Amino acid sequence: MTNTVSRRGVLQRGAIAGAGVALPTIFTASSAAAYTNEPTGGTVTLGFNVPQTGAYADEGADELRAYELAVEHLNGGGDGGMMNTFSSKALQGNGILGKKVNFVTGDTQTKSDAARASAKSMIEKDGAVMITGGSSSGVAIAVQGLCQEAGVIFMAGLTHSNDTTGKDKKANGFRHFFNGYMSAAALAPVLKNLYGTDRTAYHLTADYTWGWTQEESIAAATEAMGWNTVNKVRTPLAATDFSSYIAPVLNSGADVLVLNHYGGNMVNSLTNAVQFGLREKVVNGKNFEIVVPLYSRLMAKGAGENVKGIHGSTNWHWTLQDEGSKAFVKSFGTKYGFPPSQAAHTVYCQTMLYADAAQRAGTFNPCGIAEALEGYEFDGLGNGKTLYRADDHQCFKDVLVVRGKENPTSEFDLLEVVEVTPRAQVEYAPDHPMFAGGQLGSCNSGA
Amino acid sequence: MDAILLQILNGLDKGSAYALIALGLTLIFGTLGVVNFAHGALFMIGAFCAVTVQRLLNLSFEVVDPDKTDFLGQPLKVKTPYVEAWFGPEMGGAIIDWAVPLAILFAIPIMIGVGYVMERGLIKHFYKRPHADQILVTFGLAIVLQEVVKYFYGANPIQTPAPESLNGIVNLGAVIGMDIVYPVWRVVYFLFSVVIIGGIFSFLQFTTFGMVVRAGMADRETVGLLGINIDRRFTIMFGIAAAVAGLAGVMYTPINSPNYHMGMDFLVLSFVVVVVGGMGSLPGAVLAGFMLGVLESFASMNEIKSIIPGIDQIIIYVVAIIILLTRPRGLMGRKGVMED
Amino acid sequence: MGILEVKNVGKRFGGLQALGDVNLSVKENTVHAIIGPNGAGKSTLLNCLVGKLIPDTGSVMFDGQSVLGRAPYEINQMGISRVFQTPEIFGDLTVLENMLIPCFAKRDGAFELNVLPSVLGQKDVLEKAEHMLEEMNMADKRHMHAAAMSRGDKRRLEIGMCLSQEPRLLLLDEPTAGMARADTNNTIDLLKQISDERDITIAIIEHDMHVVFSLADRITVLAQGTPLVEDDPQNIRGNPKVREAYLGESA
Amino acid sequence: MFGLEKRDTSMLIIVAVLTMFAPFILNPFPAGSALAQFNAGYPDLMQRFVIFGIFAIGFNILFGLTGYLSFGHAAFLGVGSYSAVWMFKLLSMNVIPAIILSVIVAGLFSLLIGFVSLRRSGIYFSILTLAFAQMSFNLAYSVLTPITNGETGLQLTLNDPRVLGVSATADGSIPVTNLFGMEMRSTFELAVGPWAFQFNAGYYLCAVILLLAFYLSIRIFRSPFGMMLRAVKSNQQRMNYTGLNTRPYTLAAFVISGMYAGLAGGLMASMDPLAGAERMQWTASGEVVLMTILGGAGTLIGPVLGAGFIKYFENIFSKINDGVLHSWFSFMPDGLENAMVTLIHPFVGKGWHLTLGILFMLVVIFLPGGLVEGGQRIRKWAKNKRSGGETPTGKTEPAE
Repeated sequence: MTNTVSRRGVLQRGAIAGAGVALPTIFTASSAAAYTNEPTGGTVTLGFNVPQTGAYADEGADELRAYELAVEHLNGGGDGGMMNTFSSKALQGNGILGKKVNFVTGDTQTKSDAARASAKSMIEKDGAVMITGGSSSGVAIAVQGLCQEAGVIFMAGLTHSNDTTGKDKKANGFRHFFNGYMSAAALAPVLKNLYGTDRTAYHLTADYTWGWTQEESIAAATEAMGWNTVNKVRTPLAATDFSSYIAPVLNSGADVLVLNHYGGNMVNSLTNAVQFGLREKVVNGKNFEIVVPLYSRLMAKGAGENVKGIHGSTNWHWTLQDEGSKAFVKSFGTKYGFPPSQAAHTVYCQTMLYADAAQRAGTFNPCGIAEALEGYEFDGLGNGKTLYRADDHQCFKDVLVVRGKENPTSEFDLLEVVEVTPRAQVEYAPDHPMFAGGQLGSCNSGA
Repeated sequence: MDAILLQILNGLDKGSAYALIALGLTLIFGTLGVVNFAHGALFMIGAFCAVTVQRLLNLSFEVVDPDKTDFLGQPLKVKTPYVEAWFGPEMGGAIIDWAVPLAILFAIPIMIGVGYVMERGLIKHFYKRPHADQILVTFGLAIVLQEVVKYFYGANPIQTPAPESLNGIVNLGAVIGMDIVYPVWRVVYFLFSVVIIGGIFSFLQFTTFGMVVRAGMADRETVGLLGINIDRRFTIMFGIAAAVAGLAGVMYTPINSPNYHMGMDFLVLSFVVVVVGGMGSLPGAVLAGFMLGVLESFASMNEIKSIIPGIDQIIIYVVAIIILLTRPRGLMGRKGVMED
Repeated sequence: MGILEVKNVGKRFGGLQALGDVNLSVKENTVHAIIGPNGAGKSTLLNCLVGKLIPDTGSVMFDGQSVLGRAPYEINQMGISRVFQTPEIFGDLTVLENMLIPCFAKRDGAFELNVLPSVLGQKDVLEKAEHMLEEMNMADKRHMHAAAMSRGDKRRLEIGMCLSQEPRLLLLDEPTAGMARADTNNTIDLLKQISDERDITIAIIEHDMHVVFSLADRITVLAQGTPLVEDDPQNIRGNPKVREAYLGESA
Repeated sequence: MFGLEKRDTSMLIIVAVLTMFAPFILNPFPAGSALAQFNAGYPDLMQRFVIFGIFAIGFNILFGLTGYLSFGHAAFLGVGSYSAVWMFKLLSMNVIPAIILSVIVAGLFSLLIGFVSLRRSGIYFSILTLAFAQMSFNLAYSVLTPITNGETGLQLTLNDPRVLGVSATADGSIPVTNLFGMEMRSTFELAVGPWAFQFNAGYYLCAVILLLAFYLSIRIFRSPFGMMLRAVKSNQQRMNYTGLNTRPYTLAAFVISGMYAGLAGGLMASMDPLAGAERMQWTASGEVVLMTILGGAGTLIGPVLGAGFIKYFENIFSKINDGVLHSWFSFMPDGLENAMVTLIHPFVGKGWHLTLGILFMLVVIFLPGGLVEGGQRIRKWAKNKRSGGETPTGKTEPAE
């Protein structure tokens, strides 16, 4: 008996143990591997755990496309994408550490339980050394915890809650995506310029942890610049018709509505808000405004016309004109025929960053990789100079403030970048109260 | 005061959707004795009829415009819908604008057809099977239907706006000297559901067909003994129930962008509505639909939420429990229907 | 003093006075028939006796104890068993299991959390059930699904189930309704045999005069919710009031 | 043996053999082969098979015997999970107290809900249980976050005040769940040629508990109590007029099955100390209903088969992506290979729901008694074949 879930990958084993061995060879994992799922053959397996069913299935599908593209680039296929613009030149296009990159996929169903089950099967059955993906914070935190226990690296996908690198941060987990605090810090100055300092905000918030952290962040940032928050209303996750939450806004005296919603919730609440004529309303002598702090192009598409002129923030957008973004859009667009979403971008970056860290560390050992990522500063992945902070494994980079475009030229051209808020403005101390309460702990390699 | 009136309106509007779905569900319960877990999927298919009509009207031919470029830097292909090319941009644009109302015409035959095929092809064989089997097979069917829709339309919500002229707001309170602005389309939706509900009731009340069906709901065997082919009428009733759910879906699309799992979202609620209304009672289903809609709206008012936090999350279930414990067969249920 | 004493029982349903002022006394170890035209209130009266309905007025005493306000299962445990118009048996269970259930109810009472022991280990109950099946001439059908039996057999089984509880009062609600003549005669014979061989009181509601006059020691005639007359069968036959109210119209 | 009839004993032995040798049985394909994708013999999935098996066995005691269709049983599983995780956080990482507490809490919770819901029958009962469970889910997801940790799910942290045990291990990790020192995650691996079999401590704990749960369910089925429950399903009226009070019988069945659900929830948390609110959602309640009906309601082994069937599809089919498909058909000419991939693509990976939906329909249409009936038909067919195609005996055996 050993103390770990460590074992060797099934796929890798195939390469070395092809010929029948006459006698059973009994061994324990710890004697065979230095860390969980140490790749011993010519390949290394990554686990892409994304929502394939449920409301976020399209976002998950886009993430999968980006993963496949990243694997292709890592293995030397395609045009290399952002590998060419990446500031680190460690990757050679011959896999990672000379091993060909394989991948397995799974369905998180956007449920913590299912996501953990899927990640576990990747670790236990397929021998994945790294798990990545996801489209919600609940799933990210749940899977991050699992990876910590199992001794593999977790490269978070789309997760925006402060908690992922706040109170629920883990030594084995890394987040490239930005968070609620950063959204607020980036949005506040823009909102101040646009709408002034004498505003009264009304928050509608999805009633679960991500919504709460974003609400807290936005309220704090806007109040700091003089806004008044008249009400913060929690809406049930299962709500589809938000009319009864929008109606009280009409006579609340508020002149700004902040929608702390994502996905289907955001599409519906924004649609309902526009239906009720909030856009045309004048309150306190000012035009009524709606803010959607976390934007995504896929959601904007669902809300259609209603997003026009509405401000929010996003991690990345395909219209960016830096070399990295252009290279990524080109290689994604050529392969799939449409531009990538921010979810696709973040997971592509995460895969590249992981591969690069392994290459630089010279090992797949999670502790080696974590060391290589901690405090690592890089450029050329579409967000400008970016830092993977050692204290909480959060990436710090510029944040985009975007607006729904008035005259879109295509079905993908829905948002326009209003401002690129510089990294310095969205940084915060690791012990900031909104992120306090957790510990990274120490890295676990499963050995 | 106007805040309360506004919430009543919201409640009636939500209630319209509940009532329309529950009405069809009750018709199927009452006439065929079948627990139809695929009824939510019929609502969803209706909504996607609207999406389909919108897509069909937007079918375009492409002309390459060398002056503009797309996101990859290649010449942009400019799309012009055929409808606009045929009828001119003005007329064509108007037709596209009216996609959702037009979809009603499209949805009625489709939904009746879907209902007919479902009943003859599948449900028919489950009349005498236990309710558990009916649940399993209709649930399986619901999954299949929504996965098929997902395969063709994706999982993301798809925006299907109301016609421009019905997209604004209207001040309903002007008559009584109050300021109650309300979205036009929601008023349309409410009126539409009233018409449909009224239509179904008068159909059942005043036509011989309806009388036979009502008699069949009360006592199937006796009606069968009279030599009336009740099964065929029930098949038609199934088609009508499907059409009602489908139309509810078509008209709902401008309120909330449809997605493939919207049927499942409504399924549980509409079951609660039907049962609270009382099994086998059409007026009960309608009454419960509107009642739960209004109560749900009230529960989401800040004044109420500040007294009982989270009440809006559970109000429907609390009300369902209270009603079922005080009135054993829901609001207007008949004895012995689905009680064993 | 009879084993069953019904005093001044009245029951209204909305505007309908189903039972007016019913007084009835059933003597121990007799067969007492309650007859009357349709709508006379026979079934309402029966339901008041077994706890399905609670009368608005009056009292129902069984062996000196009031049954009012008690649930049907409690009244059954007091010693009143009921046979229904259409046989109520456990259709999904085997004949033997049907017989076992009342035997368990007799032994263990209204509820017993008998989770671990096997049914087959309960020798006393098994023996009793088997014995009862033999008595009912159904031993050969013991592994049959009860629902698959003929109506006559179902009726027999139901009566057997009731008897296995050793009730002191057996209530029968038109036990031969809808039966063929041969089955009816068999049932009459069975009931006669039961009444002769056992220490049991039988109250029977019946439409069929042939059955009533073959069995009853005493007859109460009910009309419009009130007892018209209570007497011996031969006197009932000759009673002009009864003739007018009941027999007259059917004769 | 064990106070069981011969038939039941042999079934128990079969189940015991199957569970004990599951690491072999579920791993029939050599690693690296194209079909290795279908191997299910890894700890997490094997644990899920038996845990959901326990859940379904318990549900079947209520639904299969009494016919009362609860649409809220997931709530008890969820409550069990939460109790277990709290036990890990506050008391000790040993799974025994956690499992005991989860069974007790689920039992009390089901007593409360059962007491209220069983005042009604039929669909009214179903909707009452559904309403209670949905309330629990909605509240757990939002308002009750301090107890349940909402969306993320309740999990262990490095500063849990564990009374018996440490908050964090020496190397700064969260301690792992164990049974008197034997870690639930410890896995012993046996490599035989190209095969790799995994023997996981947690799985074997679950398997032993499954056997106990299964044994107890046989005893319940064969007991007077079980017979009474079947009588409730058959004819409540006759029950009442036979001097039997149906309420305590149904309530006892409800509580027993609630405790089974709590046991499953506690085990789930013991294998993986996280309790997510989705465990209580109506879809989770619906899942156990489907498992039971699919396997064969009212039969002993059916629910376990149904649970395995659904979990297999969820975990195996959802992982088949186009890359895997291409590797299967790579021996074909390119055009044919692509055609095959295109053909199968909608049914696997993100389309696994579709396959499951179709199979639900096929099973219920062609095998009204569920998977168990399928097994019986095969057995009958094999028997006929062996006996040289003689006419089958007319006697139908009760489905077991």
